[in-house]
Amino acid sequence: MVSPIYIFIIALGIGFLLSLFDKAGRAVAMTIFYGALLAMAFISGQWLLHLLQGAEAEIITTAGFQPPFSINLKMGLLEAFFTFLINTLGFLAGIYLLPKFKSQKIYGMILFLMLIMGLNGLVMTGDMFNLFVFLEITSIATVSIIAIEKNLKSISAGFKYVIAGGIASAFYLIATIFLYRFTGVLNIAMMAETLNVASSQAVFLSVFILMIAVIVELKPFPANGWALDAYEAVDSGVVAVIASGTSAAMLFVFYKISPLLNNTLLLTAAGIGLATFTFSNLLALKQKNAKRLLGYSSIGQIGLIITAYALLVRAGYARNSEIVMLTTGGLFINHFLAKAGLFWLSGVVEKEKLEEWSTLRNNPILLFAFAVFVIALVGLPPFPGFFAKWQLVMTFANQGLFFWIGLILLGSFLEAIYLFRWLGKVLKSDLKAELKAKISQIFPILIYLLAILIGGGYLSRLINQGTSLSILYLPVLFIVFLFFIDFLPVAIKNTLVILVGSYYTYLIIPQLSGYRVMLGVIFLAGGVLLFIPGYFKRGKRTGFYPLAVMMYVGLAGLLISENTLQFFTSWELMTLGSYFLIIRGKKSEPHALSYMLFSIGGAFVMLFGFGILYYVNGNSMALSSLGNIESMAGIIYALLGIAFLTKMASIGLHIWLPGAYGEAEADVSPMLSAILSKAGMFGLLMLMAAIQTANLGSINLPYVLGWLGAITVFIGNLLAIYQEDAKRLLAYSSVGNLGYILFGLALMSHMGWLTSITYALNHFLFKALLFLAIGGVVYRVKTKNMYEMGGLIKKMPLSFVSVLIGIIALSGVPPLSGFAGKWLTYNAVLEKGWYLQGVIVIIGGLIAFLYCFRLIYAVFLGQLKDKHRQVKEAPVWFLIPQVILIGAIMLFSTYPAFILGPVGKMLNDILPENALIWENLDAYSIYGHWNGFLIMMITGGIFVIVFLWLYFLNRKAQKVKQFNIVYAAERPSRPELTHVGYNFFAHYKKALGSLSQPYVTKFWNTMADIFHSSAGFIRRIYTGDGQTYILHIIIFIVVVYFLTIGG
Amino acid sequence: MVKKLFSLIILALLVIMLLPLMTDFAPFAELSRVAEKYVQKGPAEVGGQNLVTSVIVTYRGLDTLGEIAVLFIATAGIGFLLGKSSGKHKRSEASQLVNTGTAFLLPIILLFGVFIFLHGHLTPGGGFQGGVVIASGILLFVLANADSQISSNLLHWIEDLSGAFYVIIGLLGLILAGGFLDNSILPLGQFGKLISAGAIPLIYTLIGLKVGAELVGILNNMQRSQ
Amino acid sequence: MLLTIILGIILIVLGLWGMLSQKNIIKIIIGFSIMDTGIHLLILSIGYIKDRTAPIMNQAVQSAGQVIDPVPSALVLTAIVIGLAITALMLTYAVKLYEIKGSLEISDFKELKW
Amino acid sequence: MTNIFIGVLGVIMIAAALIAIYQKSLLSAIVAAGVISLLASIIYILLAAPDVAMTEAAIGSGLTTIVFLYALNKIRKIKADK
Repeated sequence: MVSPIYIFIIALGIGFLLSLFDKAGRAVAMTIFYGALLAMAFISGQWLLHLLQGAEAEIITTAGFQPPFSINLKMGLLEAFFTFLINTLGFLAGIYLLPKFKSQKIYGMILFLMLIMGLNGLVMTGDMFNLFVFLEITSIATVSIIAIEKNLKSISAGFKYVIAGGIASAFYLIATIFLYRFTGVLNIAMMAETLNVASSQAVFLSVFILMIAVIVELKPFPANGWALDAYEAVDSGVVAVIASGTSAAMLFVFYKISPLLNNTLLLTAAGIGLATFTFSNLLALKQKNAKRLLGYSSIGQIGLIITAYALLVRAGYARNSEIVMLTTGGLFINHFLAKAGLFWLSGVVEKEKLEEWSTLRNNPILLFAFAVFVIALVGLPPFPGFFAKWQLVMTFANQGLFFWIGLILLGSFLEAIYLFRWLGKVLKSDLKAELKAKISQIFPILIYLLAILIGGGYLSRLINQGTSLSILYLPVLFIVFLFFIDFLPVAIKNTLVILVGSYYTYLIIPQLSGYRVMLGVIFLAGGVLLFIPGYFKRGKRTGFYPLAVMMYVGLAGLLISENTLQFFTSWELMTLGSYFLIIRGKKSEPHALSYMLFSIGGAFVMLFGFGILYYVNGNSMALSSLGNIESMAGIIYALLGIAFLTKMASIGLHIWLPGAYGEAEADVSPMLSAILSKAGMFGLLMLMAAIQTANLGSINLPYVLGWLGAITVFIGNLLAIYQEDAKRLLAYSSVGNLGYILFGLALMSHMGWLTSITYALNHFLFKALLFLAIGGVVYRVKTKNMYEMGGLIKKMPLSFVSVLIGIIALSGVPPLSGFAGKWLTYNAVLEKGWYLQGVIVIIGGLIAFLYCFRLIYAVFLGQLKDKHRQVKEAPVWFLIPQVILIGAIMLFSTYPAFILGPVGKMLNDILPENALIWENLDAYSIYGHWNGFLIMMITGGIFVIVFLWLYFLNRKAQKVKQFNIVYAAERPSRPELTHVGYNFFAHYKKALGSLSQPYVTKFWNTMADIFHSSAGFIRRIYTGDGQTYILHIIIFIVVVYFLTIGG
Repeated sequence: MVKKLFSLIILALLVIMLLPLMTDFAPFAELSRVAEKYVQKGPAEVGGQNLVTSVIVTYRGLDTLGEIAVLFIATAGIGFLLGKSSGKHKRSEASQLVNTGTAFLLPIILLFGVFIFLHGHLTPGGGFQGGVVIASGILLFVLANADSQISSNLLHWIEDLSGAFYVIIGLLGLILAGGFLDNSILPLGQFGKLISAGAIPLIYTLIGLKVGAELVGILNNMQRSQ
Repeated sequence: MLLTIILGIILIVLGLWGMLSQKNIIKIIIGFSIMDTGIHLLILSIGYIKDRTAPIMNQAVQSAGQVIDPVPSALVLTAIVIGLAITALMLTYAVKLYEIKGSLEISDFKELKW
Repeated sequence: MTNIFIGVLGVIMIAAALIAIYQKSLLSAIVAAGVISLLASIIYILLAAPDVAMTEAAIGSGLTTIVFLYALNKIRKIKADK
């Protein structure tokens, strides 16, 4: 083993001599320089391996004396890990900066080497004053190397940085000497042994000053203006080292001094961290400069890590216990890799504004890296931050720290807002520019990309002993595989996905039981079916398949989850996949964002709920424990319920849906509407089956859900009738339909659930059918506005038939399956006695006729537009699934018992009062009976008679030519005015207009405004004046002190 | 004005905060645990009369190495910040008086510097103080000799090599004696004599050279840039 | 010695006051260096023990009861040199800022904010 | 006796500090700051730390002042060039 001291010997020795080597040629100096960095990384890596195998930590004494008499260095597992991270970062950042080092003075390399050495020292030294020396080495080297860019911004940021660092280290020094007075040693570990923080006010104050000095170095809110300026202005290669490397070392310093802190001080640190996390993310909302945004995010992440660490230690977990390492370590490594990667990318992009990063689209690999880093920062699977955040919330919940969880989730949500807004802009912005990426820049980014992917997988295995995530491993591997073969043409990938999907369906469905079977069929068999239209696409359809499969993997994962972690991971995978599907639409960027925000908000609420569940149920992650909650059931119910309702787009949480469904690609909309929305339903089923009586205070929650469902039916359908956009019409219709499902579930009766599940299947069938048919039409006529269509029945007869059958099924008219749903609903309502809600639902159902009707006549009947004369029938790949769906609808309509019978049996375990009795094909309830077969036969017979009658009559009818009708005077200025279907229900709008006002949208917009304007207001404290920043630091120190001793 | 008043209030609060450090505090009455050992064993273990030197060079040698590094970084940083040396700095020709004075004074100043750092283990003073003296001597020399290219080259060599030798001596401690920067690689010698205390005089010489060269480097870099 | 501790803290606060009240960058750096001096004084005061001499073990001084603590002295030595390095670097920044913008007013450098 | 001496030095140091802060002329301010260090080094001798006193006098007082003056000189040169 090479002694760790050689890290310093190499760095110093070569650092001192580098300018002499430079005289022999820059190439010589550079070779030696990179050799030194590599050697440092090698030494720490070697120790990391050695210590991982269980070796003892190495204490390196200097000058041949034992501590506390001489300065000692330590190389334990954590030290090895941190120095390894720092030294590899040093090497990679060195490569990133290679072009600059080559052209600039030799000083650049010297300073860089010293900086990395200083960071190593911060990690390894065990002596308080020696720590100060390394602090200064790091600080001076950082400040000096900032001058690698000699523009005004960079230099003024550097000056603010050096002043702030100077004040922090001054306070550090004051604390150090007093602690030496109190303990008689400078060795940190021994100091901690002998020091009694509570023994006197002076001791407490000294420890406080020490802590606050270290925290100031970690850039707490609001004493961090200097750091933000540096993040914004300093060269990307350098700032990556500051954001990741320096933060890593300083966090480790905090870890090292933490044994000195008592519970009061730990709480103070946690509070500072949380305030930093929340406010940084809030202020970042207003940020338009990419690097400053990353700065805010960095500072926030560090704050979160401090909070997590301080609270866990305060709660009694050992400083190096597994839980602490998993949570803070996971958060840290996530931040470390992602932030360095993003800062490096900022140097490749060389653009300040967020949307200008869209140049990354010129390079798919870098774009992928960008997306991965951003998603990792938000804390989505499968990245380390996700697992760490999960573990953190569970552990906090275990300690009853719900207030902290709430604020952490709020901060995380704010972070998600700006990060996903950025991601969306990058994916969709129209700006075009060249992207020149040097290989020296790409290489480090790729390494970190790889590291963060591996890190996530590694952490996922650590975090769940006994509750393995293995159910997701193979599917996720398949997703990865799909990323690798993404260069293949659509036909191959589509076939592969359909084959593998079918096989997976075949494997999974038999494992399911109860209502899960039903949803399994919808999710998986339905999913495979809806891949068929994919064949109509040409080319590669880059990125579609891995992400679509990710959504389905998530959906399947929900069904087979046994514990909350599996469920939550699946939920997030599904969300992530669907987000990328939605954002593929041409104009879908804002809608995808709003979808993602509602989803993430919902997911965080769910996480909170699972946290409480974990707390209530004695640290059980089993989903089955939902069923035996002793206390707080109401809160868990409400939280999980809200989470599921976001996916079901209940009124109030629906504003993302119309845009998301409406703007998605032709074959994506049916996936979203017919399949994805059922995820929320599945969640509700699971929740309601487990907690059948849920009260929040005196409020009966299912009763609330019932009202919510009824109103959703009504408003959703009402809004649908005013739409001119065919796909949005279907989208609003989906809102209403999902309201039905919610209403049925909320009834909490066998009949209600039967209705709901039947309706879910039905909705899957007809909504998939309608979206496919309309999607095919839109694909051909290139517009979604119905007033630009018309008379397409002759051009697209098959699509017409599909839409016709779809709307009959939707509107609940006999003979098709929708009628069964209606009939069951009425029975269930009567049984429950929710008459008022029932009336609203029925009126809502009547409204559905209005828009259904429009789909037929505005699109297919009337005058054919001139420009549509050459339109062909929809592509065959759209028609095939339509035929299958029609077949299924017919079958279900004729023999409802095939489905309803088994579903009723499934429900018997949950809601035993089986209210529907089957006799052959007759269904009996206490209110009457119904025979699907008979209805089908009778209606079919009537239909045939009418059809034949019309057919014979029609032979005598005179065909009217289109231009037979002459306009009286002039041509209308706007084409839509010539269309009879335009604004067709204007008169209803007059009557019911107040109901269709976008109150909900206004509400959410106001919320967003409040956040943004408060961010805009608060961030004015960062005046840019270096002196003000000094004042901030001192105010911060004083105020925190008086807060600490005061409370 | 409001800001100043506010700053004043905050500083007043800071003073109130720091009060316990003055009121609730008793100064050392006895040596601390660490100091006790240094005083008791130091002369025997390290061999230097001046315990401050023993502490600086040996017990806390890593600090001192770091300190050298700080100076080194500052020199490099200032050179880096102020950009390329333009070489257009024209020095006015030094007067006869300065030249003669330098010729006369320089050896004395350098000797004095060397004296200070060689006696670091015996009397107050050492590498840093000696280094400053040497630096002032070199500055005088530079002032007198406008042809500074040679001197700056020489300075570079001195600066880099003395630093490297310091690290090497430290390394020898690791290999030959108890640990990095152990001074007992050379015999401790007779207590109180010039050639004693192991490698301390050697280390202090190197420190003195390096510090001297670096201090001159800082001033040179500040002076010469464009 | 309490007196010097108080003096040290006064100098620290005065230095901070200089940094907060003066707009000129050079003045701010002067404030910093006054603060630094205060800290050095503070550190050294901690090591002082009444009526003892410097820790130089020559013929006159033989026992541990006669000398002051050498550790703070050693620390201050290091701190002084580091202080010089930082001050020099700050001044270089000041020079550079002046070179770029022709001003030494700290409030003139507000390009980065929010 | 020592205390009185230190007290007098302290008063002078505080006065020098105020001069350093409030003196309009930068040159005087720099010199005043140097005086503080110089007086501090005298106190260091009284605190039985001759090593530190030497260092403070040489580096804290002497060299720091020189660096300040160099910087000031440099700024003047830049001003003149403009």
